[in-house]
Amino acid sequence: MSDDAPAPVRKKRKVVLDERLKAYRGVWVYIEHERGRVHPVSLELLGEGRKLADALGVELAGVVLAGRADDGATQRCRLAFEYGADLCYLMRGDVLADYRNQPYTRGLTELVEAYRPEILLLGATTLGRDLAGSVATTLETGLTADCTELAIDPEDRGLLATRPTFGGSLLCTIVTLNYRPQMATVRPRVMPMPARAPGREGRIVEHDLQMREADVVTKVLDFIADDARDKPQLPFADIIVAGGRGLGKPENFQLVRDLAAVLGAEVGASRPVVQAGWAEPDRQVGQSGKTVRPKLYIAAGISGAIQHRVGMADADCIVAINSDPNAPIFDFAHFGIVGDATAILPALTEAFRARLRGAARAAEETA
Amino acid sequence: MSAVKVEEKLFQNRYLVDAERPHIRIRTPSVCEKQCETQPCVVCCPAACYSREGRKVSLITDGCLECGACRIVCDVHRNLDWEYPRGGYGIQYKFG
Amino acid sequence: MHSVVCIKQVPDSTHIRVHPVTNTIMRQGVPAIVNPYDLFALEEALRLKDRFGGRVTVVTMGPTQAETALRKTLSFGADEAILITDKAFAGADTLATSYALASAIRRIDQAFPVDLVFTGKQTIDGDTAQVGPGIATRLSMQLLTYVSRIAEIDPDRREIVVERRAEGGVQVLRTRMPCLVTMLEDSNRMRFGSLPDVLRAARQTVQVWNRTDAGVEDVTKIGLKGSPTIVSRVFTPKPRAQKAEMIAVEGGPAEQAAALLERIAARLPDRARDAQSAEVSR
Amino acid sequence: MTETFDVIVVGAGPAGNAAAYTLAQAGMSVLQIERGESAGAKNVQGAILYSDALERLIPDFRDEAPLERHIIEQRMWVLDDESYIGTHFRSDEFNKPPHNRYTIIRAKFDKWFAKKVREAGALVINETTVTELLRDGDGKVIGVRTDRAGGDLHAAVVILADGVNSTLARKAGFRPEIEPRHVALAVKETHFLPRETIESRFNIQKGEGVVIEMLGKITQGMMGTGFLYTNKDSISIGVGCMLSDFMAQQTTPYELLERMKAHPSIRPLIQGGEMKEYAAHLIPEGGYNAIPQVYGDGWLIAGDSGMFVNAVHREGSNLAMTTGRMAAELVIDLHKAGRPMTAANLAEYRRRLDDSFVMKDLKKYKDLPDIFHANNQFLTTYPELLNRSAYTLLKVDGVDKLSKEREIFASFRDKRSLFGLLGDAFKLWRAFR
Repeated sequence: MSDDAPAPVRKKRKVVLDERLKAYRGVWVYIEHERGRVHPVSLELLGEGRKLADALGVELAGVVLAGRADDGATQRCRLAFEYGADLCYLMRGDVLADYRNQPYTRGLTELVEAYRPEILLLGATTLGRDLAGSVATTLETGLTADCTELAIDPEDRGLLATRPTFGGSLLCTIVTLNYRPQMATVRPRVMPMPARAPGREGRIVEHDLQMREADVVTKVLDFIADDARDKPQLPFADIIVAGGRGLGKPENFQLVRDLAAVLGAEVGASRPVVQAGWAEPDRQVGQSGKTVRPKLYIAAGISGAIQHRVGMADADCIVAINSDPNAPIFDFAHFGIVGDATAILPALTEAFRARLRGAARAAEETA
Repeated sequence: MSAVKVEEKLFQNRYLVDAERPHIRIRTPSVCEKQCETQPCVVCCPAACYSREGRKVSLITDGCLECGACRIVCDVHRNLDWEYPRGGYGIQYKFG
Repeated sequence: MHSVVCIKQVPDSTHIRVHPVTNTIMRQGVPAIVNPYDLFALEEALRLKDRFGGRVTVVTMGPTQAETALRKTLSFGADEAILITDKAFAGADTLATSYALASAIRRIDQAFPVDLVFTGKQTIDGDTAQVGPGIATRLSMQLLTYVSRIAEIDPDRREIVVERRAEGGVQVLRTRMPCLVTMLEDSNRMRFGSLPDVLRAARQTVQVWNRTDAGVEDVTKIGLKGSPTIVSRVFTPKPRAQKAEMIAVEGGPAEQAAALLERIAARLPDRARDAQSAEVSR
Repeated sequence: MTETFDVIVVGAGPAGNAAAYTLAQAGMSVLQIERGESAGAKNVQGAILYSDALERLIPDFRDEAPLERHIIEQRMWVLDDESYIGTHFRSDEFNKPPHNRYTIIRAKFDKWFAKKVREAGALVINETTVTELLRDGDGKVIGVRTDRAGGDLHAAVVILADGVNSTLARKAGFRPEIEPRHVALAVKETHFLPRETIESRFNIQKGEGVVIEMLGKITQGMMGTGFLYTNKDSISIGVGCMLSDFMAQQTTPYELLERMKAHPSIRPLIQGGEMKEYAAHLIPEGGYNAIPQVYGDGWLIAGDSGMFVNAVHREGSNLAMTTGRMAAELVIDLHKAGRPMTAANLAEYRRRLDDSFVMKDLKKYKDLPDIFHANNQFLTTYPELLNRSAYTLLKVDGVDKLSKEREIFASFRDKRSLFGLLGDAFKLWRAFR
């Protein structure tokens, strides 16, 4: 109950592996793609996997699952090489065109059983967590979810997987006992993006999944991309522009929407603004609203009261614009401007618009 | 208005907010603005639920401690509809 | 329609604080609550019962105090609550937990065939999101994670169509029941239970199952023995102490905006990264 | 749906729990309705538990109730801006069991008490707010309506233990709105500190506790008191003043508390603590004269809802338990005798109260609230004078003691006329007599 003990901590004991499990070698990274596009977390994981593989003196492999007609699959393997993989396991199958739990679990499990890696890493995305949980249970091995730090124990070659718990107020390091592979999912944007080595080569090991569509129970009827929906998706947004009472009057909230439109961002709001009816309740960020974790959070006219802070403090980059130099938001923002948000927002909108236009032009020229 | 950040205090508390169902309402806002000279709710509320902008009084009940002071001090105009929150909502004291 | 909802009693982690000076965790007065994500699962199950009739069984594995959480689910309208509790379950990680829960669900299914198993998307104490997939795998059920909406359900054809949150969009999936659904937050709003349900919750007995009652056959698969992972170290994160870098440049808003944009671009070279991964898709 | 019970008890504070417990013990069918997530979730108190009232209900409560520390030392401080003067009374007598007073944490204590009520056989529902009393054509209370859909609840008698705001009796017109001069508004914080720190800071051993009651400039001229209680691993600190006084000035309750915490004599006691909760509550301090009608056709009032608080002796929860128990006992007596729960029969409740210590004590101090009210020098001028005097007397500066005494007396006389001083003493003496 209220005073129960924290997670039991056992003294680190030496893990002695069965002979059978000693045969498990190599570090694998599952290369996640959704509709052909590689998720950045997979590239981050290749960077991290490289370090682990080097520490162990083993190879780093990418794992790509693809439909038979998927032309991009080999390209994905090549991208994995350029980000540090030595080889890629490319599994093709009729049933692997779209992500579905059943065939993907079957595919990845087969690969693991065939090639026996000691470590298997996946991104802690909706796909990665869905897949990892099923694969780990099928293999009956240990899985540490949502890691923020990975390391190798020099004593026993085991994976030390560190993850936040209790809403981030604690960290714990988890080890896998006499089971292999050691599986972990890793949060996106926690590990640094490794440098790309264009032209770096590796070998592709092809594998075929013998599974027919008739064996797959779940069918994909449709995929509705977020761009096509007008519902706010704050928890999943990469960029959020949020406004607070410092904007002065409801009309000025439009300045927040303008900047968001240019950036393709979601619009967020502080509690007082929502209470005052300037923004819809499902845009409220904070204690009684949404918790968000975007790459960029621009807070305009938000003081940063603790209620708001708990909802957005984990953003990768927080920009605060506030006329009060003592506003608490400056204590935890990354960049701050003391000034009138109603003047700075339009200027920022213009600056971003010009820059994005420039970038688009540059892209056209190279194409 | 004051250097004391009551919000930081309230943040320590546990609330189950009944979203979009405030349990206290100002009956006629113009009475606060035009007829109530002292606006004692603004000073007396221990959770700073009442705030003043100019002469206008606005009420946000999220941080309410359900003490009842605002209702009792509104003794001249009786301008509050004051109820307890629905069962299980509102402040939930951890220590009390 | 018989739905089984798996819940967990968790400490309300929003009230766990780290002492700013000693950097130790403070747990005093942290209430034990029903994992908030599980309430979305429970509400969805209750809605199906409202529509199609049937029953909702809630099950949890935990200490005896977890009865409070179960009783609360009864007050929302669940028909039956089962607490699986046994010393042998202690120290379970997600793999061992899913084994115990899957065994219990098989038992429940013997009495009343189960159409759907619901869980929340994850718990707020562990945040693993693994027990749901684990149960589905052990029961050989189709797994539908991060479901934001049950779009259609056909009890006769035993089919269900859901919207599932995926990266960058929503997958619309059709599958066969029985299956396991993990509900996404904000997919519904928990009802305010009726007076008869609240009275019933106060009177009803919560069933308490030990490992035999729960049909656990292989004791090596539960508790500490059945857990491949152990926690080897717990520590508090280093608090972030830095303050914002203030952008103060000569000139007006335009100059400030320009300076800010440079800082953002330097910190977030994401545009480049996105371009790389996008390139592969072409 | 309508369910019928012998008795419905509204509220799970000390009054409601004592009533429901007594009724259930006697085998009556009792429904207790609490609006908090659990009993105690809406309740705030200092908190000191006096053993006697609880002991009468649950003689062996000490073995299982969540008690923090038994009190071995009582301090009374009179503060001015820089200093305090006061008395400390500490005795090893207080260490001899059974202990007489304990600090408690209400959320924990009430939860335990509610468990006892359930074990005694009452049906207890939480998270349900009673919105109104149901009455028949003659105005007799026949049950309650809640904020939950699906039916009403009926009972032969309803015991209103719904707390200081007395919402149900007010709405039913059984009593008028509470006057600001009849309630104090108290705010309180709970600060957590390691057990050992508390014990060394207050010079106490394991299980022992200290209480500090404070008067003086901390309330900035408002009638009120401050308090600091030691719990096991936390300190409760708070201040309360008459609501009418709060209305007449511009300091908010949290500013008042903040200033009190910053007082040089208080700050070191809570230093390094981690504040984990901020609470506010009204305390009925109108005394005897403010007690409303406490019974009627089909209803009784117990606890704060009936304004049963002895402000002078800082007793509330034990009066709540006592009135709750007495209300229940009368209901049991009438039930056994087969007599209906009419106003005429329930009038016996008031008679029994009048004969008990509850009313006798309240009556004794019935004029005190008004005296303090009309004479705020007790809270401002005198504390300052007392402290100044102590300072003058204790300072070693080459002035002889007789001159110092003269200086002290003169300063008292300057601030308030000699006549005023005598008058004050007389008034206070009369009130405490």
